[in-house]
Amino acid sequence: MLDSLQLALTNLLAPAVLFFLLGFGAGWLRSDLTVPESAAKTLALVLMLSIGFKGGVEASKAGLSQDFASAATAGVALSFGIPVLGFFVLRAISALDRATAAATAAHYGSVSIVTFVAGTEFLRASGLQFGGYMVAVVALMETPAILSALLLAGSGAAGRQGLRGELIREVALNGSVVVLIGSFLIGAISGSAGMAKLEVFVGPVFQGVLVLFLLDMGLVAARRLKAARSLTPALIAFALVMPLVSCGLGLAISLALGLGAADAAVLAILAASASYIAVPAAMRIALPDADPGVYLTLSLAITFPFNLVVGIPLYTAAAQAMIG
Amino acid sequence: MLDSLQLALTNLLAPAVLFFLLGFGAGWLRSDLTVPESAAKTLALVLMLSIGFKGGVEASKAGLSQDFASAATAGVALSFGIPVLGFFVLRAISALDRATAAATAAHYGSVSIVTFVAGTEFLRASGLQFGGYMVAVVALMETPAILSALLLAGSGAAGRQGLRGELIREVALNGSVVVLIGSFLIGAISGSAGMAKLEVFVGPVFQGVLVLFLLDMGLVAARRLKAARSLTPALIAFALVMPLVSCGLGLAISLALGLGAADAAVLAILAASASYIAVPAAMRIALPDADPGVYLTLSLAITFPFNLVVGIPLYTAAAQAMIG
Amino acid sequence: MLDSLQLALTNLLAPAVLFFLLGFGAGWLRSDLTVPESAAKTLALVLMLSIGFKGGVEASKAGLSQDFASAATAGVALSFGIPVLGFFVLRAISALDRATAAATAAHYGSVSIVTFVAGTEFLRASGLQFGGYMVAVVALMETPAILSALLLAGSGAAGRQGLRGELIREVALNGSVVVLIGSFLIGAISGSAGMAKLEVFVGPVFQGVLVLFLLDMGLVAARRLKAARSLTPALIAFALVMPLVSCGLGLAISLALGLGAADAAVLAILAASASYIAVPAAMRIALPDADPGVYLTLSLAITFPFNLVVGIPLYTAAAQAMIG
Amino acid sequence: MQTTGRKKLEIIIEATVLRRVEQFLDEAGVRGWTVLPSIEGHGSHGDWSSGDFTPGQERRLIVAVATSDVAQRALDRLASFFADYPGIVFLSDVEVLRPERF
Amino acid sequence: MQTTGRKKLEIIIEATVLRRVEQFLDEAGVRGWTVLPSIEGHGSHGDWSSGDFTPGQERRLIVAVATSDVAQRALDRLASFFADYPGIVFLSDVEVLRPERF
Amino acid sequence: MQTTGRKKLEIIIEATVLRRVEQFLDEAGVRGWTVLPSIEGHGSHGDWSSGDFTPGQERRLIVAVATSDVAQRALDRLASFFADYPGIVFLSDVEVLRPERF
Ligand SMILES: Nc1ncnc2c1ncn2[C@@H]1O[C@H](COP(=O)(O)O)[C@@H](O)[C@H]1O
Ligand SMILES: Nc1ncnc2c1ncn2[C@@H]1O[C@H](COP(=O)(O)O)[C@@H](O)[C@H]1O
Ligand SMILES: Nc1ncnc2c1ncn2[C@@H]1O[C@H](COP(=O)(O)O)[C@@H](O)[C@H]1O
Ligand code: NA
Ligand code: NA
Ligand code: NA
Repeated sequence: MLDSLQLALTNLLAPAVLFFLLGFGAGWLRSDLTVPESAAKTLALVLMLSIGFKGGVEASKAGLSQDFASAATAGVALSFGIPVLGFFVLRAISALDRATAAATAAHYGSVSIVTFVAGTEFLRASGLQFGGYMVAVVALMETPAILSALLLAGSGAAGRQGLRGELIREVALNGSVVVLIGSFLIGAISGSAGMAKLEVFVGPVFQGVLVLFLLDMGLVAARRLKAARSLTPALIAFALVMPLVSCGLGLAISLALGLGAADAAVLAILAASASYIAVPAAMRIALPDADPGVYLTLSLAITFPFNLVVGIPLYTAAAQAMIG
Repeated sequence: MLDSLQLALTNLLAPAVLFFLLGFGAGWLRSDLTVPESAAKTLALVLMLSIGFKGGVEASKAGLSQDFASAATAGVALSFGIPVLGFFVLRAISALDRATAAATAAHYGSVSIVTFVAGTEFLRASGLQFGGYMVAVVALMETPAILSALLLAGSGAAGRQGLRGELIREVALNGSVVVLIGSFLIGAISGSAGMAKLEVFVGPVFQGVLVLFLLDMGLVAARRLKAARSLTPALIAFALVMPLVSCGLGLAISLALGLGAADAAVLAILAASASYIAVPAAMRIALPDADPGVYLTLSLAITFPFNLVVGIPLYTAAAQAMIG
Repeated sequence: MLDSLQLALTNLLAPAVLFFLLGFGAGWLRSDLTVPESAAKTLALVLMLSIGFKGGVEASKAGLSQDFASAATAGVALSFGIPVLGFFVLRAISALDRATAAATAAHYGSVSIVTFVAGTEFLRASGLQFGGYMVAVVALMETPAILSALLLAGSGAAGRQGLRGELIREVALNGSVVVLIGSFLIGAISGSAGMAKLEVFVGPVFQGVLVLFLLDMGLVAARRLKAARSLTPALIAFALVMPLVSCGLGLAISLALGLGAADAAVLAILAASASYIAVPAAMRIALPDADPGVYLTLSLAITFPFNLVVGIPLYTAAAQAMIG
Repeated sequence: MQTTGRKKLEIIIEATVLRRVEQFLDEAGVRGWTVLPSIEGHGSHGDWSSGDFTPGQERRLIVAVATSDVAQRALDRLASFFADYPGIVFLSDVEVLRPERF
Repeated sequence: MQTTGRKKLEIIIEATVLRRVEQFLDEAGVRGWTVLPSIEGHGSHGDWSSGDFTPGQERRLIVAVATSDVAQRALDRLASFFADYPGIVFLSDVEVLRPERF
Repeated sequence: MQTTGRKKLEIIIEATVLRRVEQFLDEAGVRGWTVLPSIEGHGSHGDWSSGDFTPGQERRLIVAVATSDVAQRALDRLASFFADYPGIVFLSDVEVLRPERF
């Protein structure tokens, strides 16, 4: 327990977390600090390319394993299942319309890549060794939640307006999924020869990219929180409690499928994380009536900071307590 | 021969080539993946700055040599000559108007810097040592082809409209030439003291920049190919066969001037490569009637992928067979 | 003396200075070379983040010291005082209106971060060891000059139009100050554990970012100088002599407060440098009537190149002569 | 210089549905258009900014000059699209050179 | 499709005072607007470019469609603002669908 | 607020010839203009996108408000330029404050 607290403090003092807090503070005080939009998009691309590639190289070293199959099954099940739970909870505790509730629930079923990155940094600092294939699990968990949400909402707009093609592209071919899976495969194919070339880029350079991106996330999260108009106490509670519930589900399924503590911790972190790039983009097409003021604020401005600062060490400690 | 095939396979499995293919696939399937425009321009700048600087440092170590003079002569001759050949071939095999044929031919006389970079990576992987001055040859080969094209087309628009200044700037002072030559000189002046500072940037960081840029080139090439409206079988054949002819000319002249196998391979790769940044920009001013739908599609969407995937190992093998 | 000349030459041959000159030459000859706007902003952010972070880590190692307090006092006094001197000189030697004279003077009281970076690179190359806390002094010197200028000009526009909030944000919370101080604190908090992660980013990658940024500064400075319409010989003389006077003031106060030669050299460089990011932004709000054609041209297109090429070695030599 | 009256359509929509709206313009017979970026906006659904992380929510401004008939046809198609998707459109009079191009 | 007349306000101001001008629009009753970036400009105070290092000097173009009354009210407020701060504004006639939204 | 009628010129041209067109405007007596970026476009010569690697092909939108006479003069000069270079121009009526500035 003392050890966990110690680690939680280490997490809090990591540059990445501190830069997020710097951005959040600057945004909250309405500093004119900004990260140019195209830089933020490029940084996000570099993050995804790097973790995909590193995961692929590691996976190619380890070979395919039963653990990968188990983790993938667990991840897909969580991504499908969490939105269903989230949807009914949201409808019960708030006055959100059907579309907004479904769209919000989809965010919580899908994953946040930066939360994953911060989580894996923390696990490494804690000396926990998870499988390289977990990157592939991240990619697999991005989209099932979107399908769940569409079933829950009974979407019609995209169909009526001939936007099926756009919708499929957003769901199956959205940029982050393509880069993540593509880089994973490239890492797996080019292996250590490829790694020799990209080592510095996906390693130490990546660390700098990460702090810049988190600085920007802090700015955007704070600005969004300040501009939020439709937040109610029930919705705030949802954004703080739902990750805990999802973490619990992630650990339970990990235990059932016999995953190790490190993989289980990653799965719990992924389950608890909420998307703020891929899912919102799909929702603008599939459920244009859903209110982005709700789902983006909850996912980006409440759940993300909570997971980054408090959640990651908590879920890891829980995984070690239950499985380790 | 077996060795060459082996190396060709190694080329195909290099991260840079794989990221190009990833981008190409994503673009072809109409994924919404994009590299922000300003990022792509910055990446291009970094690539040119890095290869210029590295070339300058190497050249300063080696000193001026007869080989540099020979390679420069050969490069300038190729850049002047190839467009003449290309022009008459295009007029014979297609219905392209004079301006479009001349503009297209100019692209094939000039060079592609990314093809050069990919080629030098391949040569290094193959253990072939070429001269640092070849970077200066790249810069020298950029513009003569444009002058040839202007003579062939009998351009008048820029003159009529008082755009001579703009044209001179595009031809002699265009960004890529200035950065390439400038960085080469800076590398030559600051030598190993300068290299001590920039080593990581122009080395391992450059590798990351290269894969990102190639990812974007894949996206743009695929989108351009899909949108192409004026492609005919004859034009496609031109884009695939002209590089082979240019490679042949490059090797012949290298043999005549007594260049070594590695320098000859670089020259062949440069001869075979087609410009897609500097030349199109000059053509928009000099020959505004020429159709960019033709010259950009051929150079960027057909010849560049062909050279990257198949051409580079082929030209290298040919250089070794003829000279090595 | 000979030694100083030697070092001055070394400064001139550093890649950073050479890339500035390359950009300046390209801009002067009206090459179409450009660094995308959003890239330039991102590069500036990375520079500030890196020097802030490095300074913080170094300061955390050294602990708080009397020297920091002295340097901070000297810096704040210079930032407040220099604009007063500058204002009366400008009013005496030129026909500038009150607002433009005050705004221009503010630029000379505040500091240029890139001049600071180039200066510290030069000091390191010269083997002079200054305190990590000097980064905090940079941040402290950014804004007092703005307050002086407001008192001198008797600004009213921002008050009349309800822009007090914007003005406070520009003065106290402007992006560069926030990133600089924030990164300094993060460096101080995360110490060597944080440095282990960001070492490559704030070290060798930073060097590449610096040359790119200086290339862009050269382009912008040359273009601004060419477009300048309101330059008079008296104003040009001001932009060249004022830095020398400020350097003298910086050294005098350093001597009085007992600072070491290296810290005094940094203070002299800061005193001599003129802002071109933070102060102009504040002046657009506080003194909208002041002519940016005057203050930006003097600070960016004359004083900055002068300091970069000639000033830095000169001020360092003076510091060593007076204090060393 | 002789100028002729035409209509300018300006359409503000989310980036996500740009392709679809371009298709409408094409179907309505609009022969050319230019797409401009935008930075932020305010409306009945609150504020948005291009600095947010949601790619699709960014707005694009399409400018298209066309004959009155073609503009009217495009408008008809857009009106029903805007029943499902957010977006605004406005029309104004412009004069052009070489009217046969529009 | 039935269209109704409205006014389009176009305002070119420095990025620095964007928030303030948006506040005027809000106070005048304007219900929506879109902000576009610009790259460079020329005027009585010389040239500016977004490539310069001065963040605040960059211009923004605000496009706002509103009723004639609301536009007039916004104009009044802007006129006095422009006594202190540089900026230009112009007004034109547009036709819109669903006029109740503006 | 009293407004006065002026003309708004909107010119869409390739980035490459921007300087030249600005020179025409200057020669015609236009006293100010603002240049906006654009992202992509469609026309009789196919599609273009700012994501392509060809710097010069990107389009710029120049917005210039001027008196009717000055606008007419600019139009004359542009018409002959557009014989050689691609580009479109359209003119519309706007009302401005402080008419002496335009
Ligand atoms: N009256 C208007 N004038 C200009 N742009 C508008 C207007 N109304 C809405 N918009 C744009 O359309 C977006 C969505 O509008 P809304 O659906 O009303 O929130 C806004 O954020 C603006 O970018
Ligand atoms: N007549 C005009 N038409 C369009 N934009 C203008 C006009 N006059 C000024 N501007 C814009 O407003 C900025 C400042 O104008 P000025 O205060 O006259 O220098 C210029 O740099 C342009 O971006
Ligand atoms: N009617 C139009 N309305 C708006 N922009 C146009 C129009 N026609 C052409 N353009 C723009 O001008 C570019 C070149 O047109 P074109 O020469 O017809 O291919 C197009 O790609 C568009 O960006
Ligand atoms: Na989740
Ligand atoms: Na070639
Ligand atoms: Na100073």
